[in-house]
Amino acid sequence: MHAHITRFGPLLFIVLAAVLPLAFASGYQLFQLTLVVAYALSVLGLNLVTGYNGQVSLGHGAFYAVGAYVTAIMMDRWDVPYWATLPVSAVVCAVFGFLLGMPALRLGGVYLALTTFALAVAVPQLLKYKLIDGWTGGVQGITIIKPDAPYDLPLTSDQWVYLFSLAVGVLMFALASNLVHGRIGRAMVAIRDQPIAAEAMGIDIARFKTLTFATSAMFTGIGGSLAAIAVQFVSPDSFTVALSVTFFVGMVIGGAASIWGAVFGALFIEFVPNIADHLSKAAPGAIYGVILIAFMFLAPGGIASLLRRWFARLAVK
Amino acid sequence: MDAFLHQLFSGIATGGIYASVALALVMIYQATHHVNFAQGEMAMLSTYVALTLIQAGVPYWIAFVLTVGASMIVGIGIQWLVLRPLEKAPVLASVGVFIGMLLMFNSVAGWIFSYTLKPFPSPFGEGPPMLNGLFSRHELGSTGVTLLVLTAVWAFFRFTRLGLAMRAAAFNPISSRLVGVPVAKMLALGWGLAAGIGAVAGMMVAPVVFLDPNMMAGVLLYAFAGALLGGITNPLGAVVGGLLVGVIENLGGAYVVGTELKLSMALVIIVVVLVVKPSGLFGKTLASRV
Amino acid sequence: MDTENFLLQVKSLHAGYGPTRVLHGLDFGVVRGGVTALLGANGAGKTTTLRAISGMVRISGEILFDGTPISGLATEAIAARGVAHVPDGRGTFMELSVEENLRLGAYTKRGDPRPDMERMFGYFPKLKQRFRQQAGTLSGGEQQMLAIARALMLHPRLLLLDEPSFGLAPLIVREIFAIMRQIIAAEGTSILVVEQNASLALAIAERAYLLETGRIVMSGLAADIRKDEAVRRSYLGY
Amino acid sequence: MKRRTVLTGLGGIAASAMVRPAAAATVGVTKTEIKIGNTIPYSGNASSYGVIGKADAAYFQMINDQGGINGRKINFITLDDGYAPAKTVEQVRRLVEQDEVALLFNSLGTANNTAIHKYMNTKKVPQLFVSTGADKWGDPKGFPWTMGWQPSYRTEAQIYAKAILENYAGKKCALIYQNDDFGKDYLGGLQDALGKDFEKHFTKLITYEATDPTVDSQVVALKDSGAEVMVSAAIPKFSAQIIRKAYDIGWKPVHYMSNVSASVGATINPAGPEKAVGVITSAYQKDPTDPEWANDPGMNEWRAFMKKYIPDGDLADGGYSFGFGVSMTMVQVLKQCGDDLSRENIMKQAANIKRLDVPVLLPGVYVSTTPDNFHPIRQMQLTRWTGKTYERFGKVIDAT
Repeated sequence: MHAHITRFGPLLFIVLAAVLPLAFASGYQLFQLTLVVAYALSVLGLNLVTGYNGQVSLGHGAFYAVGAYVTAIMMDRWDVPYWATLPVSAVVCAVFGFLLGMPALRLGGVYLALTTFALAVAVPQLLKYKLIDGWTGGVQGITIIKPDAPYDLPLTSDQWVYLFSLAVGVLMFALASNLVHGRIGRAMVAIRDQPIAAEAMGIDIARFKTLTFATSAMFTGIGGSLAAIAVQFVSPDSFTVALSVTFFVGMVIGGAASIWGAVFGALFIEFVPNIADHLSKAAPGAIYGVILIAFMFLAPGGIASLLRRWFARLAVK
Repeated sequence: MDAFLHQLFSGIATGGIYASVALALVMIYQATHHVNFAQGEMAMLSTYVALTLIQAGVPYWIAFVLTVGASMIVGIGIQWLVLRPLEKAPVLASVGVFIGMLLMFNSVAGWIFSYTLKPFPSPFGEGPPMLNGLFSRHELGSTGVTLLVLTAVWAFFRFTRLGLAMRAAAFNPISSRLVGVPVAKMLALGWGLAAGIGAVAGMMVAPVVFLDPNMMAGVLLYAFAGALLGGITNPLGAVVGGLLVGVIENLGGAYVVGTELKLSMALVIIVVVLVVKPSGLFGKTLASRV
Repeated sequence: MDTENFLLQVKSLHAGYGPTRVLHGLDFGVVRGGVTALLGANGAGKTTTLRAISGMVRISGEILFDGTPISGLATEAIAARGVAHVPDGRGTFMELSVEENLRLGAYTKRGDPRPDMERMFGYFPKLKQRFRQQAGTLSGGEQQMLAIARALMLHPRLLLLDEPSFGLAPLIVREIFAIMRQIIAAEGTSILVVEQNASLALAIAERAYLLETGRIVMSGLAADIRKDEAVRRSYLGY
Repeated sequence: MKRRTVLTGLGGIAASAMVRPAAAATVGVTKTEIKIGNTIPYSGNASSYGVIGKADAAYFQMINDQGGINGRKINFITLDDGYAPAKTVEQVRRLVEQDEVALLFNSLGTANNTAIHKYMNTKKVPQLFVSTGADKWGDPKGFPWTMGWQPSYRTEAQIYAKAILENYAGKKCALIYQNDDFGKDYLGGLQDALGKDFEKHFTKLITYEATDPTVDSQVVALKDSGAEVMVSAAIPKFSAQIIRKAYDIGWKPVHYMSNVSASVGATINPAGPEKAVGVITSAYQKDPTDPEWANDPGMNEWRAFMKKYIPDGDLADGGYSFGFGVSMTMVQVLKQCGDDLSRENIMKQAANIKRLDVPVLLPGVYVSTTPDNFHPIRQMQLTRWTGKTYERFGKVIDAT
């Protein structure tokens, strides 16, 4: 029984995730769900490097911004179709991640965390920089056009963008799942937990860490691309340090070193602020903070680890 | 030349601000091995407390002492009530809590004290700038206070039994318990001291940047940068790092890359330094034989 | 087992980690002023026994230190009563200097630690040379010496030693055990030593207990146990 | 008085509305209610603007307490967007598609409104009186469903440029601006007004980031440039720093300061009233903290409102009086609509405001729009800080 759940669970989830919103969700809700997919990918990217590989990054908003801008610039300046921007975005972000990963290698723990945090703070001003504002639109940002469903499919633009994002999301999640459950994933975890033993086992730590950084950046960048397509707008001030912190919160809440955790984390960062806003106009930030702290008390290892424990208990019974 | 000196000294003055907050970060890092992202917001709240006291007619230095005392108690309280229960949880959970506190404190401060910018008095008085106009009285005074706090922190960690025990508790809690160090109390005390130092920093920063709930947002980042540059395990390093960041940023912004990129440039310099010397200019590299 | 002869008395001690039980009712004692050895294979529960005494794991049963119960006390409170514990892996404060490590050892004793440090340098002259050096840079043997010295700074009435020979070259082990003999003679400390290397431990111990999968399977005077045929074959290897 | 003329003038429109049956089916409007949506940052680093949303909500509450508009109560739904454009899009789509508001009112932030600009105009939902001073909100041809309220930053910068040409021609000028759309609009306005002479006048341009802790270094550099005239496009925190630092280093330029920072409470007092003497800004609102308006009937109306509806609100915060004024404009539009609350008519009325005097605006400054002019407030007056109060000088400048 349990084995069936683990095998068919994801498949069932995908089918439900595709069908239910198409049937019941309004355009606005589809938009929210599209953002959830984008956030989930971004959190997943962060999770690969921080959760699995133990390199704490507080600056993943930078990769998200790069992904979003690559898509926006290609669509706006060169009329490239939205879907064709994704592979480019993936490559650009991976390269960017690789380059950043090289110095990051030398920095351990808290030094890496704070350096990436500083990067996140610097992102808006880099995007505004005058030498590139011919591409980025400077402070004004870029407005792009939302894609319609192809082949005269009877879908609204929102439905199509959601399905498209979901498909990309599923693909990337499957990729990540294979990655972390295979040899590479074991190496990543080994580097996190037992760096010396990992080295002794012949793992090239430096190469692995940079590659993990690059892969991570690629995931987050694709998240940014999807978000740009859905939001139809990018601007430097869309990518403040708050965004990086949000992804970090998503990872911690969802569960570090968990593929599914990224989904829970994304749901949290998308919907909990709305709840906080609903509860208090006076200080929604305070409510959000309290909810966040409460979650850390109830599920210090994240929602994924909480659920895992519950399922384990159910299985024992 | 005159302009260069002005830029230099203005950088030192700003760097002094970073240094004072960096000290609080080093304090808490030494004591708990955490980087407290809510440190700036705690300092900001402390400063509001001080302002409330001063406006109620309490003389500055009494308000100063009361605020530092109250902040220490609150810091200890936070550690005891919020962080101690998470001691066995993954480190990331604590970071989540720090972020939660950051959001919470910021929002609460705006709610209670409003977002309007408020002037905060300087204990060093108004009056003509000193040193040929290079330093204002407050800049001079607050730099002095920062150096005083630095000396106190350094001496505390270096010479006192308690300071040693706090460092030990952070490095190796299990061994510390085995030699009789009450680790939980040390962590709480570390929080208390950091909150107290933060309060001092807040009261020194506020006359310069003015008091509002977001007062520390920008400062905290540069304080991080300073602590990184100097080495987050070393109080002296934090102060030198903070000053250096202030000077680099000012001179770089004025003469090299322009103001649009001065933060990015400071960042690049820090990364370069860290790549060459991974634990900062003054940080001890952990050399261990296995 | 009585308080007069035994500084530490352990009665039906159960302990474990989470749902895993490791110790299943141990009864033993540490003789006053002498060395008691706890022998056993890897995973027999030796380290857990020491941790139970120091209050580092949850236990049931009774632990009397000099006649008064210490079970349930916090680790630091047990240390403050005069129980020094050199844990597995030695518990060195790698980032701190040798001096600071020693000062920490004397944490529960107020007052000037310098005379005690001098006393330790008497036993371990090498530490004096390394006085200002970061402890992490010491060799394994030096770290073990530092760990023992740190524990002795407390003037402990009971010293718990977890595998002092672990990972050290035989020559250095011999040196350390020689110094330990001196210390026993000079300080009058009672010692509970856990060892895989049974022959070493039995050579300095007065009493010994043999632990197998969380139960004591044999106890007696060290001299008797050394002669036991089964022990000889399984643990002493000759 | 004026209100009556407006109302009589509206008779015809109201009559024409009655013959249109579609009016009853208008989205967001029932016999008893008009639904209005809004987004504003209540959380995040721009949450200081949250007070505007609070003031809007309180003003509509007051209107409802007075019986509403033509028998309809206003149902004001204001949502937090944390100043993040993506969140603004989400919240606005919720308001339009799920809550089905009749219109969006006073959404805040340039990037945030840019993100929904196209959406609102495609959906043909009014995006009225947005809280941002960018120029692009007054584009009736390109974006007929969007309208600003406050004078645009560009207009303000042009006023400074003219004043500089008139009074300080030939002097070296310097500009310090926040490195974002707000600051760049001032740069753009000055460039518009001075054309190719811009670089001749402005020999030093310098930026700061909103995340910078201080701008001391920038001020030192400005002084070093030898400029005798300075324009500053900064928010209050940095304006106060600029004023103080310039004073401290003994630099006394003619200082034109963005009216975003005009507040006595938020800028002048923190900087030190004596250090700010001579600072020139162009105002359109009455500053609640300026002693000149301590007994002003218009401001007293606002204070009475504050006392009753936002008793714990900070009276020094200009956000409250801004919200009061902009909400009053909204109510005027709805009154003009009569019973035809179709989105088309709401937009039509918004584009036909005939000189509405708002008590929190300076004498001579008023709200007016035409189908060709979507800049509701266009008048400003230069004003100079004397040490105790602002002193307006010169004529009210109409930038029409």
